[in-house]
Amino acid sequence: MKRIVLLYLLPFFISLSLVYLFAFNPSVNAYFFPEKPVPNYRDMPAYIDNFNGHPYFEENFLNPAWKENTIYVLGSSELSEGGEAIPYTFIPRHYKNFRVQGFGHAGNQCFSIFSQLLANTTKLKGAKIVFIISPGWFESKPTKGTSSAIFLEYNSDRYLKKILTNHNEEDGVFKAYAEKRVNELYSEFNSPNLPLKLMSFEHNFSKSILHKAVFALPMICDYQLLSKKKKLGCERTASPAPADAELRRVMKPAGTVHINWDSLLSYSKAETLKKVTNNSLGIEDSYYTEFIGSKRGKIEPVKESLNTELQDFIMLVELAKAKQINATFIISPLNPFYFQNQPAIQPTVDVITGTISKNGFSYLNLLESDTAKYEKAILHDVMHMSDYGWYQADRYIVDQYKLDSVTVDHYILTTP
Amino acid sequence: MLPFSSYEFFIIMAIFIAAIAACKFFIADKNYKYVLLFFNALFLVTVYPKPLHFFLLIAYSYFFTWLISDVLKVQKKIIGILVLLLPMLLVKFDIRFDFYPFEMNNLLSFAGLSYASFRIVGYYMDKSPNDRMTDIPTYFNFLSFTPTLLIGPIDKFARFRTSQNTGFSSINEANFIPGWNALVKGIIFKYAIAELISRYWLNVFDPSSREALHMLNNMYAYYIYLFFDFAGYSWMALGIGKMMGMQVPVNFTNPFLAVNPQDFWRRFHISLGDWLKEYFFTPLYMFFTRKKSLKKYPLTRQNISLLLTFTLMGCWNGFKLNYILSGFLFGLYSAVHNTYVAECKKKGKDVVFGNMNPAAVKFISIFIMFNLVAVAMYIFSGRCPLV
Amino acid sequence: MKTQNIKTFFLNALLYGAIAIVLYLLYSPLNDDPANKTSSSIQFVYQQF
Amino acid sequence: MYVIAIPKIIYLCYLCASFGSMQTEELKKFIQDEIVNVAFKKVSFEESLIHSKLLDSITMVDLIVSIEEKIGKQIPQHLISDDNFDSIDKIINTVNQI
Repeated sequence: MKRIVLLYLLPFFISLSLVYLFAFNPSVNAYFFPEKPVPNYRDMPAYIDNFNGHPYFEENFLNPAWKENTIYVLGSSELSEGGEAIPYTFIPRHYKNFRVQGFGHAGNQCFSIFSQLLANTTKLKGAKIVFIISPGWFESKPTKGTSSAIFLEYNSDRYLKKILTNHNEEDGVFKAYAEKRVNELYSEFNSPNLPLKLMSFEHNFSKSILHKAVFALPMICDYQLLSKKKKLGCERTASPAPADAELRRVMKPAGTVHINWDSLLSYSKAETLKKVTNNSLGIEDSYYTEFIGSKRGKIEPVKESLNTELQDFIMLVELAKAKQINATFIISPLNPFYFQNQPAIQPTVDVITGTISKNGFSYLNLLESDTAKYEKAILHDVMHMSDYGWYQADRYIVDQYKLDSVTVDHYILTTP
Repeated sequence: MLPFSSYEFFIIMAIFIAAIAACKFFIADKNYKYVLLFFNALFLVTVYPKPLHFFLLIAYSYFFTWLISDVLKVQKKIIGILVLLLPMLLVKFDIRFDFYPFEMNNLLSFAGLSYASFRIVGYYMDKSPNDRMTDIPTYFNFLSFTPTLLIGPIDKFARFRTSQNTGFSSINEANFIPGWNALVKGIIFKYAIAELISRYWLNVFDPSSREALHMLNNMYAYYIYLFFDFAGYSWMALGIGKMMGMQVPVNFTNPFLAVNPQDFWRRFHISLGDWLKEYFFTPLYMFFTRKKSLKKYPLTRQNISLLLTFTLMGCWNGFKLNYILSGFLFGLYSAVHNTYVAECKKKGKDVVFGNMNPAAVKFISIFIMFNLVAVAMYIFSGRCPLV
Repeated sequence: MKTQNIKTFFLNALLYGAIAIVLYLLYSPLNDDPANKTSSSIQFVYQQF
Repeated sequence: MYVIAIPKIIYLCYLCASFGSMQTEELKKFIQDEIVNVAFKKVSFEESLIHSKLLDSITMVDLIVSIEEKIGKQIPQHLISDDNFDSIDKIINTVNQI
């Protein structure tokens, strides 16, 4: 026993404490890992796919200085399509002093969005946020919820640390939910960062006295490291933009013409239908020949209790309500000619719309499962909106945030 | 949290080891298995993902082993094996049911399933119809012993039980120091050497590149990386096991020095080699040897058995071309070597090397074997652009 | 026996110190090697081997 | 089918009976000779066969099958292990357990 302690454990602790001193010494660290300059504020592009590739936008996301004249559109794959009609292009070009920030790409599902918002709770009150809800999230495999890889793209350790150190009591239920979900994804993470570990441990810690006994020591160590980490300067990031930065970016409309929505819609509908000639499904020719042909899709509905994505969505709506977000929801369509059993998704969509209404938010439901009522021009493929679809969304956003009395630039519109 | 996935695991293990060692002073020697049971179950419940799955697998395998061997007394072992492997086969074949749109994988697969299945089959094969079922705590410990839970080594039941019987008395200085040293060795292998290889050699070359130099680098880097990573795990498991009072079998002894395929499987992932030999190769070869019609072709039946055994090993990794092909390749190596040995015996001399200096023969053998294994591992890795 | 023990002590201290420094250099949060970053999807090569 | 089996059973009973009276020494000698056949070495009754790597898995099976043919009975799977067949004495013990 004496031998073990003296010859093995003692050298171990000596080396451990030496390295401890060593690793938390700024000059040693500066020698091995020279500091890299932190990029300063850059203009926020109208569309950002994720934070992983653009960490300097993190601090500007929901920047309070821009609250009044910025609308955030959060969603998944449809936002990366671009085009004239997409809100983050259309609205700033036509509405004075208003910009729209598109954010998200394929796979940015409810839990990812939930966690991004939860990391910024102090900035949420009154923020104008449009959630583009894709019905595809709520059927088949995506019902498992945001994948671990996508989650990491949007939730850096800085964001997660904000969630972890948010001790506000009214956010407790949301924090606990985030911890539970992180714990479910936990075994998929390679070399998880400290906040991820601690979120998972916090969830386990709360389960029972046995869990407490097992997790207490690791958690003490990790919290210790977390506080040291800040001193090491591992969390350097860009500071938020100055308050007037955004105004420089807004396009000033040249003329003042009132948008005639009805003619714009009928025009874009006709334009979209011109591109559909080789099929009766209402899918654009090139997409049809490349991906569809004789193939047909099948909706695979999942029971509500097993549908993790639906639970995530409900929590997202509740967070929006609790934090008084000026939120609205747009449910994007699916093509019922392609998804031949599309009515199967209806019960799930009813839960979605029910949740939205129950929490006092408004929504635009573009999903139509009845092939007789479905407008073939609304999508350009099987689940992504065409210009016609987007104009409907634009009109809804404009109405919702009462932008309709503003002047408009004429140069892109060629209404008949 | 999975075993060995982050440093917190070692903190938890340190707590467990200290607690088990402390129990030695309060609890009778014969009750060691209950202490071990408590800590294994505690780890599963608190730390492991999907503990319920693991408990159900243990219950399933215990029940069916009892049913098949004690109640129904099924003579054909293969039926029992198929029943016991059912959960794993469902996962490996990725079977879907219509009522649930996910693959079965999502419901059934959980970390440690493959290794648990190895142990379940091992217990079933070793159990004679006259033996009564072992007590549940020992069976539970055998399947869920924390250090070997995820990545082996694959212990044998008899060895595990013997070791468990002397559990508390094995917690002493004479076991702790080798255990500690094994743990340190494992940490160096896995977290320092394997990580260095992975960062500065393995990941430097694009795996999809078809340039010969890149492929060679990928091939050797992967083999050496795999050895250090995997051997690191095995040494850490052995070390932690020893400190807890359990003897965990050694899994790696210098595979780079292997002179022939047989020697290789006695050095590389020894417990898997033994498992395959005992529960697959021997019964299969026995089956062929007992067949009167095959009496005249000893070499053929040996080689077919070898090929089938290693192809099965490939299938076990998953029904993918790269796994099956690498398994087949290992089978081929063994069959060729077996034929060579048989020829040597028949002719009474070394048919390839003749009367060459034994040291030179050994050196050449090691060189050839190292490269052959590297090729097979390269295919196994799925990083080979040609497969 | 005594000198043997002292030798073991210093050898161990040296070895553990060296390991700890290597581990610090490899896994320090300041080391921004891609392998040191949190990533997703775990490979169960060993489970399958 | 059962009719065909009857002579077989009678034959087996005969073999069992003859095995009972067969000298253990005879079997030992037989195994010793078999080992010379498969491994080209004459071993004593206590010498290690498997742990000493004299026999590998192939030669071990060859030996087991020839013992089975000699005694006319199959050795069940659960008895086949390295420890049970490590020396001629141990093999005799194992065979007696059937």
